[in-house]
Amino acid sequence: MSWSADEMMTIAAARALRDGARCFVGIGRPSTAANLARRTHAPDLVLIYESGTIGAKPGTLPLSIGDGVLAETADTVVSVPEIFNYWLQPGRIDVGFLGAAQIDRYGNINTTVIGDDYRSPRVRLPGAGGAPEIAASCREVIVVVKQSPRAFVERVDFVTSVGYGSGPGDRARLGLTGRGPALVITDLGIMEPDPETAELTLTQVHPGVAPAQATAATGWPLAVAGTLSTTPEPTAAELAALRDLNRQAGP
Amino acid sequence: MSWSADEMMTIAAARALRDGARCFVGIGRPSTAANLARRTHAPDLVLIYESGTIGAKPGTLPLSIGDGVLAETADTVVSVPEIFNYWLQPGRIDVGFLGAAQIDRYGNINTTVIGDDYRSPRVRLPGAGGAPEIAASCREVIVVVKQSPRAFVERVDFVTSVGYGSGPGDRARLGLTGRGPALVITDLGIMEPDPETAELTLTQVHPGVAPAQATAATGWPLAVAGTLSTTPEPTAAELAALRDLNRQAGP
Amino acid sequence: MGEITSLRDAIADLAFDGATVALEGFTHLIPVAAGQEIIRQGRRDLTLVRMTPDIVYDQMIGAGCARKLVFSWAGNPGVGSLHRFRDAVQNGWPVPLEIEEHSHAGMANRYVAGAAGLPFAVLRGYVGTDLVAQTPNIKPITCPFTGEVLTAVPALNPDVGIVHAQRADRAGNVQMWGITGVHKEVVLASKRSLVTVEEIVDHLDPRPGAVILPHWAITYVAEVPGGAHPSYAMGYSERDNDYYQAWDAISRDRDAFGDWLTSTVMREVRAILGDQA
Amino acid sequence: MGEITSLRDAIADLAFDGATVALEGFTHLIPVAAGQEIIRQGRRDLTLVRMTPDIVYDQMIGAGCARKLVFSWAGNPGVGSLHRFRDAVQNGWPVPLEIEEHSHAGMANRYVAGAAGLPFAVLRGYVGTDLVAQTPNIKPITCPFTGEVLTAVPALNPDVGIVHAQRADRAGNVQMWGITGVHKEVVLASKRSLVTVEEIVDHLDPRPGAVILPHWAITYVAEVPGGAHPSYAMGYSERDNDYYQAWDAISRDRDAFGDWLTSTVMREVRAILGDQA
Repeated sequence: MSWSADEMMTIAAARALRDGARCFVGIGRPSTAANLARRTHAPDLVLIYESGTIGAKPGTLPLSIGDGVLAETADTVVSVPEIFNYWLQPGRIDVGFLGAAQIDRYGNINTTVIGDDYRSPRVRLPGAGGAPEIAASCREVIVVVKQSPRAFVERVDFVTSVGYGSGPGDRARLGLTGRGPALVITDLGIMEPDPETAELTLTQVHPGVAPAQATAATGWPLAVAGTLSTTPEPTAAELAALRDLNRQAGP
Repeated sequence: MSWSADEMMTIAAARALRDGARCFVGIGRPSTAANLARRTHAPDLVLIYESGTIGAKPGTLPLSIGDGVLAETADTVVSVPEIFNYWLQPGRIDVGFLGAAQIDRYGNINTTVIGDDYRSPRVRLPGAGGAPEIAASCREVIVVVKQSPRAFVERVDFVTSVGYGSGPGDRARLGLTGRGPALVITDLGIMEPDPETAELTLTQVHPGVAPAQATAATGWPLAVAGTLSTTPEPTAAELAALRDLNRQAGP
Repeated sequence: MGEITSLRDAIADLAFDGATVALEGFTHLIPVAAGQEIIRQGRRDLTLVRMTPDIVYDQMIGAGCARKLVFSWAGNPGVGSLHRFRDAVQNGWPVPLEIEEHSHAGMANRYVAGAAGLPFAVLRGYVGTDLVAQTPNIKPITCPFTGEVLTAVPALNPDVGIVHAQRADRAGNVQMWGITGVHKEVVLASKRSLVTVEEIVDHLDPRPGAVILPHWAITYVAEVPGGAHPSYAMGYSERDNDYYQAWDAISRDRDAFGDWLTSTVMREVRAILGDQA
Repeated sequence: MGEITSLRDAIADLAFDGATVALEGFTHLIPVAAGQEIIRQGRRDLTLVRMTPDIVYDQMIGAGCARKLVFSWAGNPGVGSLHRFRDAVQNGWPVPLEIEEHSHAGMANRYVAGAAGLPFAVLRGYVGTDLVAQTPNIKPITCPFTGEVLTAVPALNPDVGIVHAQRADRAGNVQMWGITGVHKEVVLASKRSLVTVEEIVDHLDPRPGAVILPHWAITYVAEVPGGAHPSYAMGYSERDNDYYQAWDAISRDRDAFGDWLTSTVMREVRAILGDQA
């Protein structure tokens, strides 16, 4: 069975979620990956959306974070203030699952503006949403984003959500309770923060991807781990489940 | 039809509630009076209990602020934090209906300790409950308490809930948003704060009560209004409704 | 208090030029019809407040109603950008749009403080982000017990708060269920409020997950079936995902948007005026 | 996480001498059986936290479990005083009882802060009262936007939080309805928690007004039918008003209380030990 780089990325992201974990899910690819995980190895994954649905078990892929199917299948639906204050903020969520328009060497995320001038941006993006507090308070964060030099930049134009700030110790200094980005999963491979420098480092490539492809698609001199592993190929079951999910969601 | 001083007090308190008002009800006599009002002239009185029941319409008199009949008949039941934060605190409640162990010349209320030494009290009372914030935030407060020199004192031993503090201007200085005690209804008559001095002043006596009885039952030199009115006698309907309520509630 | 009236009369009484107006609804129960009525009545210089400005705010911004936007996520969910919003921010068209930007947690807590009668809320949020430098409405606050420094945001108390809900009874008590977002908070935080509902019924039978707003906490209730479209009202309608997709093309182009405005939102005015003639 | 176990095992694992323990329930769903199990297990030096200490705390205080009480209203609702509480405060019997006293609004907000992972909460409260002088846990705080001075109280994060509820499913998800007070807050604010339930069922069918706590937010669930008696569990039992009345006489007298303790709460120990022999 053949597969696309996009499929590999989503499957790798799904695999990163252990069964039973509480996962705060952003819409788009993170939601697809989390729902894929629920349909494959992690049936007891707890999906939490910022709309207030806790333990949603959607039969079809939601198109928004507030689709009816999330409320109908949730263990409980709480208010938006409650989901942030009682559930996210105190560190009850294991994994925050985020996308990004830009991400930098230290895992900081930008979803606000492209360009140097906030007041007169080159591109105005949607903004923060729940991401700053997801990045701050989840026990760990997984970022899923397609790799390109435009997206992977030396320094983000705007820090919407803090990764490791400007390096080791910054999260503690800022009082951020969660560990920060543990994995950055792309269509080419997986990066992890170096335990010493906190710098995102290529630790895994997807099947058929050369490390040089990943470094070429990164806007800073990407460090590559000494022992670089290769992502196991998607299984037939994973691909079938993913394609089934996407088919239901329509074009 | 004859009636007791106790019945007159409760009926006078019930009459003080205008139909449609939102009333934050303490248990005991305030609750009896509020329920009586609902059954007589104020069918649309909105009863709010600190247990979180909004718009309770109990068929029988509740014995506690958390009786099942309050939840079953309420328009909605909210959490205890919500009842205080979203409903009481912002000034949405018209009338706070309170009892007291001691009340003083300026309408300050004590339900905490009798005696000079908080750490070693002569009598330990139940404490504050919801009263301090009811007294602070309701648009106005009505106090219902049996008159005696032990209860009506020059200065309360402990300020559990603020009336007019030590006189005019104190509420504004403290930043209390509600107007404070508008009426103190006893078994002998009704006191109101003097518009100039904020001192509780006898403005009304119940039928058959001489002003001297009220002054004798007060622990400070009670001011008596120039034009003293007399409470209209309880109607047969009021007495029947009150006795019916009390009969249901048992001995 | 909970007075039942028409959408037109409610908006005419509540919304005024220069008002701070919050239309809320987290994907679900968005009061779109009320927003379009504000466009029809030609309100200007509004400060629009909303956690997730999406199509209805794109329409209001494109129609020139807004002077300022206070928000935390501005996009067409699942589709992409809001083009009228971008055109206003990047090019000042049709009028310049000032923005004040927050996170969801910050906005939600600002409504909580507003509903609770407090001047500010405290949260663990914004720390280390570049949002802090862009608005004076994010400040540090120190815990008086532990000395820990947290973040404060000021209360939101809009002049007008508007939401959509499933049902009201004839007294104006409102019942809503499913994802209710910040519905309760925005109604309670606002000086005056409007709830548009799918239907007005004799009796609100209890439902699992339902939130009730008593009539005396609401200024107006208006029956507007389908008033959340293209958003949805659980139990009454489905989200119109095609509309969200189609909006992308309409809103990309100023002329296409203008045609849409004339042929849909404003046509209803002519129909109404025709009725009166 | 939501592990289903016996009341005895749960208390043995959770409660330890010197712990800060909160049993909550606002008239409704009070975990009385759990409190009596703490008495049976002979825990000492507890800091007991509860908005409305009533019969169950009177029993625990009389049995000598408590070193300190943090509360906002201590009475026998509708009846009168708590005599064991008064005896402890006024006479130090059977052991001295330190008190820290708040208002309901303050206590509720302390749990809210605890549940929200914040070190303090802000409210309009206590101002002008003599409560302020009696505890260092009430302090002024200034709004960084308006300069207004409000009141701060520190978060409550008990070592153990215990509530009673109607039902749980076999995964340990808990469902409760009626007056739920600060149930959610105390479970979320506490380091570890126990929910006693009327019954464990296969499936929690949705109910109007129900609050759900997911199993992963709870440490233990124990099936204890009637575990709220003399309080009640809506849909399962009625409040035993006679018990509240009768408690007045039992608790007035140290010997009568001692007899009651031996003949009821402690007899159950002997029964349990008998079972094991």
